[in-house]
Amino acid sequence: MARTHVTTVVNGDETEFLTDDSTSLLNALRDEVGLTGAKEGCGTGDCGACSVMVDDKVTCACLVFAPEVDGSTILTVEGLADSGELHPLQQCFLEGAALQCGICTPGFLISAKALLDKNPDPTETEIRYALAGNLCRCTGYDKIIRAVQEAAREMRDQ
Amino acid sequence: MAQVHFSAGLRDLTGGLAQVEVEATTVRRLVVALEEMFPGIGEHLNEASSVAIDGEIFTDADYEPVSNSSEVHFLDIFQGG
Amino acid sequence: MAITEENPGYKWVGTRPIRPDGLEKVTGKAQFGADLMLPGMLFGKVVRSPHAHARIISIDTTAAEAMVGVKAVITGSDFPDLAANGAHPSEIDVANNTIAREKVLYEGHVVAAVAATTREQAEAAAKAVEVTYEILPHVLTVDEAMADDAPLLHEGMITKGVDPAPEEASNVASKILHERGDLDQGFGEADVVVEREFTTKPVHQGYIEPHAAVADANSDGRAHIWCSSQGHFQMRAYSASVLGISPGMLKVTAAEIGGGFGGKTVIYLEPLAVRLSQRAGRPVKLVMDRDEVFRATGPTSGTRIKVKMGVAKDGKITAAEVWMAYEAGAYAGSPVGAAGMTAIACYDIPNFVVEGYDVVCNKPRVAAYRAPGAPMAAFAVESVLDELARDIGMDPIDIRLANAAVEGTQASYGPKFPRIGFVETLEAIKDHPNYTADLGPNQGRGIAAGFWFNAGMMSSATVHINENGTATVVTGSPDIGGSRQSMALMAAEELGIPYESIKAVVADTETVGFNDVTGGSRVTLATGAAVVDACRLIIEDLRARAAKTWDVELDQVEWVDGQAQHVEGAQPPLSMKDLAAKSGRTGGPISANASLNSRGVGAGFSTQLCDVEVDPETGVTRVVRYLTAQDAGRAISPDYVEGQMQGGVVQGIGWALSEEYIHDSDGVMENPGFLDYRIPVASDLPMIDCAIVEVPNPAHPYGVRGVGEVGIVPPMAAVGNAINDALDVRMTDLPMSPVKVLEALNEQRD
Amino acid sequence: MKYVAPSSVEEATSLLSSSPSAQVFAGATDVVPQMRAGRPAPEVLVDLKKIEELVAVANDGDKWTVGAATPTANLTEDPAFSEEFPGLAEAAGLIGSDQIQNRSSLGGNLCNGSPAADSVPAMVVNGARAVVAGPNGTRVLDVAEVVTGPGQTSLAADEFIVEFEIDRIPARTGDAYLRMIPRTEMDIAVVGAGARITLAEDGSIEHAALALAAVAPTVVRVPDAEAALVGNTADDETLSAVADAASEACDPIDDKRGTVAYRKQVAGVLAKRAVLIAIERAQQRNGTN
Repeated sequence: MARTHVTTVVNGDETEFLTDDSTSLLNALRDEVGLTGAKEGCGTGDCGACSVMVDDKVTCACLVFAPEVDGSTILTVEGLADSGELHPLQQCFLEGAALQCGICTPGFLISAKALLDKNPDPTETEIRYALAGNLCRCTGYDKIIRAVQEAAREMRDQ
Repeated sequence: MAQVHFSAGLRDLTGGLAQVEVEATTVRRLVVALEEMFPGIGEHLNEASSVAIDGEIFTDADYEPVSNSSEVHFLDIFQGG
Repeated sequence: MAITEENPGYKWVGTRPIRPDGLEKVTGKAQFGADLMLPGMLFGKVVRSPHAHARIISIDTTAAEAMVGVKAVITGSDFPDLAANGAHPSEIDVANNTIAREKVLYEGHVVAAVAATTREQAEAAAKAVEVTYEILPHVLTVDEAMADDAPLLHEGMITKGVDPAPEEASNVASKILHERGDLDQGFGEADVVVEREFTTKPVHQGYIEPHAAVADANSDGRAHIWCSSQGHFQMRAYSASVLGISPGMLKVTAAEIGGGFGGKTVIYLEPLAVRLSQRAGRPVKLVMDRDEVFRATGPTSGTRIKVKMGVAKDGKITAAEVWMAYEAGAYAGSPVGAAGMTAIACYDIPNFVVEGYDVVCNKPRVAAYRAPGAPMAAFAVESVLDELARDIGMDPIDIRLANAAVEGTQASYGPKFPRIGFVETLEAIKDHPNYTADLGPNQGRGIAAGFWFNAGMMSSATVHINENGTATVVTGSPDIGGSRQSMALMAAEELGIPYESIKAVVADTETVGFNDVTGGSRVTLATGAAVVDACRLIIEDLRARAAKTWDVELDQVEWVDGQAQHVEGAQPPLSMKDLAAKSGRTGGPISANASLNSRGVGAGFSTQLCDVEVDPETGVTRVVRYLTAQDAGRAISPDYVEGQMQGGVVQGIGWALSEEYIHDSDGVMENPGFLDYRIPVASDLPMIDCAIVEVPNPAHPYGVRGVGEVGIVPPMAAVGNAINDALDVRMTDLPMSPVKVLEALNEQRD
Repeated sequence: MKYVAPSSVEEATSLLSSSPSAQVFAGATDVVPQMRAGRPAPEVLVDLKKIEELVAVANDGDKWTVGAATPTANLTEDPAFSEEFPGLAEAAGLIGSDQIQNRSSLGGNLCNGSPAADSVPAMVVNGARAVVAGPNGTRVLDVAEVVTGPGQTSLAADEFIVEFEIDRIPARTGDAYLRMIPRTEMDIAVVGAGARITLAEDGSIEHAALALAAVAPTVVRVPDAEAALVGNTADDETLSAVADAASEACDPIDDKRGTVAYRKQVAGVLAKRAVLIAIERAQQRNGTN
């Protein structure tokens, strides 16, 4: 079957790729675009490791069919730092030891960014619920929540 | 003489003895001596046991020194996560 | 929080800098198992049994082989018959678990694998492999497996550890026994005796990264494997064994690993990927789906455990009797041995019998999971101890203090304990404000303790001094939770150069000496000791070079603060940078290797305090406050020590409240996904308060004990004891789900 | 499988009519997991999100219309809608994580046909209607009439829901939805209860609606509980009758998520609690919109 041509903006760059219609955005990003920062932890929207922003909305790339994003703007973890300068969330995750194995980290960073875009001063409870779609098995979430709190503080102070 | 203790599971091989005294300078020599006393035990100790010498647990401890005052326990091998 | 000894002036050990591999992991650059793409790479897919127990009558691969894009199809017959080669039974089990031969023993057992140009083609081809089965009756639990007329998984399995050996085969692989004193006398001395029976379900390690392996085989028989595992040397050994080749034919590169918790110390995909690559003549990637991870990889055992314990009025435990049966899954090897050794190891008990059984059943073969075997036993023992404390009106910390193992106590598993920090963890809980914090309505507080051996085993490290005086620390221990940082911190401390000047890397199997798996809480201890040894060799070398430079005797040179100093100050110091810059003139590159079989393992203890709130109308339990105190020996990297403590606790909370394998009556797993296999999410939890206790391990250069595992031992009992404190119901079956809690409350109301 | 994204309702209906194995989707939050679990992929997958009216929330003064493919996040983040129908907004907001919320929709939640769909009891108690498009134009039916059994709907293969209509909420009326899940998020309801209460001027209950999820093959209304409430206040006796009626209305199964006994008992508990929240909200909404 002929493959579908998709034109998108990924992390600020116009990006085109060919895909099967049944391919997920996640696999298209990983296999066709070569961005492997988003991970597949479940393939069913239950773990959040594949979280990306599509037109400024956080979503699980595993639940999006690749052709859906034609004309969309996509942000992955690879696009979070600005010309090599880390996003405050990235910096706070590093400084706060908010990762152990690191497989869930890209998804958490994107989800946390989506939260802080909407709500610059979230409570601990709001952070916990906003990140409930991202599973982490290593940290018990404690240091992740603290890192997001710290990043929110820094971003508000800027 | 080193004091050698057997767990309950090993006592099938020692005729029910829980403890023996053995003259040996290394774990390997100790096992050789035990094999002479309890034929068949050597293979089990080599394959399925780690050893504690004075409270310190070793795996693959063949040449670990044993002294006359040592207390030696053979333990079942276990796996970590 | 240093309890017994202050930090003796360390500059780097005990600090919290940014981890060496952090940047790659927050920017998406880190390469995990599934991230590698090679030119010409094929995608593989595994064919799995839909049946819990069946004989394979035939496998027809012709339709699959004929499909577009399909380059290779393999089955069990593509692998050597290890039994015929006289291999050790445990190796044969590994091979048969990797790909089934005569029989499938659980739903998800591999029967074949395919490789094709695209994922979709591979998936279609896997569906086209036709397997004919003769379905056999199955057993799913220890009760079913131990029943008199139970169908057998392995026809020739004779129970080990029973004298005389049974004549009949059974599903019981082995029996373990520990005993001391006189049980009748002990119970006779008791003022209160409590007897309870507990059950637990298999639970999965739940790492977020599914297993993944890429193999690239050459026509000369050599192959390169990239995989995420807890030990690439182990993967090399297992793969070589299953493939029937020499380990030297395989090079294994450790990808970053997305969690393991013991579940990635075993092998699943690697030999399949190699064989597919050999058949296809192209690189092959195999990645599991999440449901394959649940159906076919390492849960830990479901169990049935009976505990009877007696105490005198003064709180002294007079006797303990423990009977336990652990599911091994399809092949012998449940962690019942460790369970038997750890069950009552926290306490000095004069009279006890601990008896355990390793039982095979038609579920995936269990794999190590954080302190394997210990948590279920602790759930049972610590629950009973809680009840005993209530019955005699004693504080739950005080009853544990009254019986606590200390230095010199004859451990229940045999030897005398060296210096240990159990009492200090109990005191740390007692001294913490959480211990006396107010509780609201329907809230309760629970305490529990746990023990784990920790491990040493074999490690190698190489340290290179670069030409500008910076250092590269090379080990072969995959970094799951920040071990590169602890390696770099110890190297910085030893060499006296800044942490930032040190790069810690994990090398492949051909670039560094052998390392055992990253498991058993051993890496900071054992690989750390190898790093320390290598650094000390470097310093000896540097002192010799300085002596040569100054034309003085070696004993005139000491190494202080990262530089060679003349003991009498007769020469201006030579810094690491100075010596590195001139290394060509003083003997060539500066480098050292150290390899060891670790000594001085220090046992770990954890005591935990949990506050819950239970909804009495729905049975829903929420953890509202949590404190964990754990003896780290020395926290080289406190951030990641806390991370291990917190992570272990939360896995335990999941085990306590919501995680379980659910099988239907056909032996098919009903919840092979994160929707219904419920690991805790962020909104389920409070912050996890940590009290790091430091009772240095006298046998380690920095006092390290190992921190990865013991944290998961107490939580189930801590949660259960808290539920009991809240509503006076004793939960004995994990998970303590809303359904079960409400049932218990209904019974109480009736 | 071919992906198509029509830009009009007509285009979508003709696509559905042209291929017997065509399937519509909005967020795919159920479609993808079902395909991964082995359900055969349709030949044509019709993405409804590019049709303007399917992704819109509007209020014409008499009623709200919510496009069937509108991401539930749009609904929960609409302050006027959430203020008027806090129960329905909360129910919609319970469908999965924030990632899911940006994809999940009322249309998908309903047409997936799960007995445990969170938004359905909340739509039912609010009298929501589905506007269904087909080859012969549109028809309107009550949301309660759409699902006929687990995974099954009364829609023809070439029909799909365009939008939902919900009449503006009357004065002194409040809605609520509660569900029981083992965790706090990311679970399927073991029991769900939606309630809507209208109070008379004297504070007694004038009108009541109660619907339960995950306790029967489809979402069920509880007429006995509604009858017990009307004309009364939420005293202990009435609430106890509500709980009993709710438990009685259940026809659940034992499954991996819960037992018959548990579902019956907790349905009563949640029904009672949902009614109390709805009453409290009704009391706060004295005036008209």
